[in-house]
Amino acid sequence: MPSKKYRVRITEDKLNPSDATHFASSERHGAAVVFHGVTRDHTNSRKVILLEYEAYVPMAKKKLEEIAKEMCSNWDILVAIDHRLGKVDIGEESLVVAVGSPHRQSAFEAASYSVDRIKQTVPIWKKEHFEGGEVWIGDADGFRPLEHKSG
Amino acid sequence: MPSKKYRVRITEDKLNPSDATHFASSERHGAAVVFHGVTRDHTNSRKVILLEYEAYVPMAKKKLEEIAKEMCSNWDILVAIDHRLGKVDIGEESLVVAVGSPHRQSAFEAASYSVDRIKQTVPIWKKEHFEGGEVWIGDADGFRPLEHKSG
Amino acid sequence: MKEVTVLYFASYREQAGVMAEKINITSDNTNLGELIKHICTIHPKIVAEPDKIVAAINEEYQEHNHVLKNGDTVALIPPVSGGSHDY
Amino acid sequence: MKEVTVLYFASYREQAGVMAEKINITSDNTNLGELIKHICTIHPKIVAEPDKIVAAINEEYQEHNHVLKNGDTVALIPPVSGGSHDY
Repeated sequence: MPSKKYRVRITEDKLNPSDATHFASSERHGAAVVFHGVTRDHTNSRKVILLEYEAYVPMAKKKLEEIAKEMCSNWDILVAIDHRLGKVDIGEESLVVAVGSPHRQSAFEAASYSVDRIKQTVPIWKKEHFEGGEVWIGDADGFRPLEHKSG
Repeated sequence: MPSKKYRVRITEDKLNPSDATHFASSERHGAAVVFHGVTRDHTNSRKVILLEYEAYVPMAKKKLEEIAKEMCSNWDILVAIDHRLGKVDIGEESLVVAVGSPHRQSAFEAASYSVDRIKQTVPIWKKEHFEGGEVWIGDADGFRPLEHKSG
Repeated sequence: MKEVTVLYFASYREQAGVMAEKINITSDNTNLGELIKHICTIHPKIVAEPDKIVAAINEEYQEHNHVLKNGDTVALIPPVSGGSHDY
Repeated sequence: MKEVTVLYFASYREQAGVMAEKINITSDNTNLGELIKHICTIHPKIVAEPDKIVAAINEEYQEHNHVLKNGDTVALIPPVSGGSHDY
């Protein structure tokens, strides 16, 4: 048993899904579910050249930790969340979430939940560079920072 | 775009989740969900030393291909399913399913569905070696080979 | 007369003490269920009710009323592994 | 008199043309909403309705009626990325 049930990283380096999976694994566990969020080559019909991620780093880290902690209190799991910043080429991961659990159902549920929550509250932004321009991508509908606010 | 949307492997070698993820990835995709089924160190309170998998190989391969094909017709995804045979040490993968998709919801749904179906129909058996004995593990309730039978 | 090949896996293989064997069928309309009952008589150590044994013919699951043909490969399929036990 | 630090990110940073600045608050009971309106006056290029701008104080999201204290760090938070666009 690791001493801490979750691990959160924000980094400019290429993400390493195996490392995240390893953190979330345990000899008690029969299942691990790993989510990879990957840079796509298009948004609707626009061809994307690369993406660039910016974060309010200390707050983003705090929010990711809150999400990981919440997951560990709702399910009997281990969690690793890695988010990449800076330029991310097409086909590379910007987000990796690894969830290990004794049973698969909680691993699937927790992993899916984490991605929803990350999109709702974590201050990380994405700039799309496409042919002929660039634009900040935000999802005003998905952004719900105050909904689950505690205190 | 790969020419085939799914790939199925049954092997005595250690599984390689990165390779499965790579197969299921595409520049069109924003999401990949990878399921790892891992050998646990216990069943209920019994300490497990190792597991041994046996298959009716040609039929297991056929059934895995049917499942992968069904997944690709239900969702816009790429699928890689790898199942290991023979002795599998604690903490090693016996099953890896990688699903790549433009959006995460279908990746989560399809991956979760595949594991249920594999347990219902694919002729692969597991022998648990524990301290003082060994036993074949079957799940009579989960085994539903004829339920979705076509034709 | 027909001949079928019967395959045994996992617990059935160990209980029958054989991996594969040929079995002759004398009646024209013998179905899978009847063959399974016959097998359980030959191999009394197989721990399962004949009615509940699942089998595949030529790599496809079939109901017990399925009639056998000459040259069929019949596989007795114990409940598959995993289930709620592992993940 | 109070002084707060204001941080700008992503689109707001580019529109304001500044990453961080100090802003003085003269009234005792100035709340977050009033500060945001003031910021939008100083930086008219910020493309958002002041009422709808989300902000964090000391790394925690707060409602617009939250009263500011001396030394607070206020971050203007554009809608976060991803959403349905990417995965």
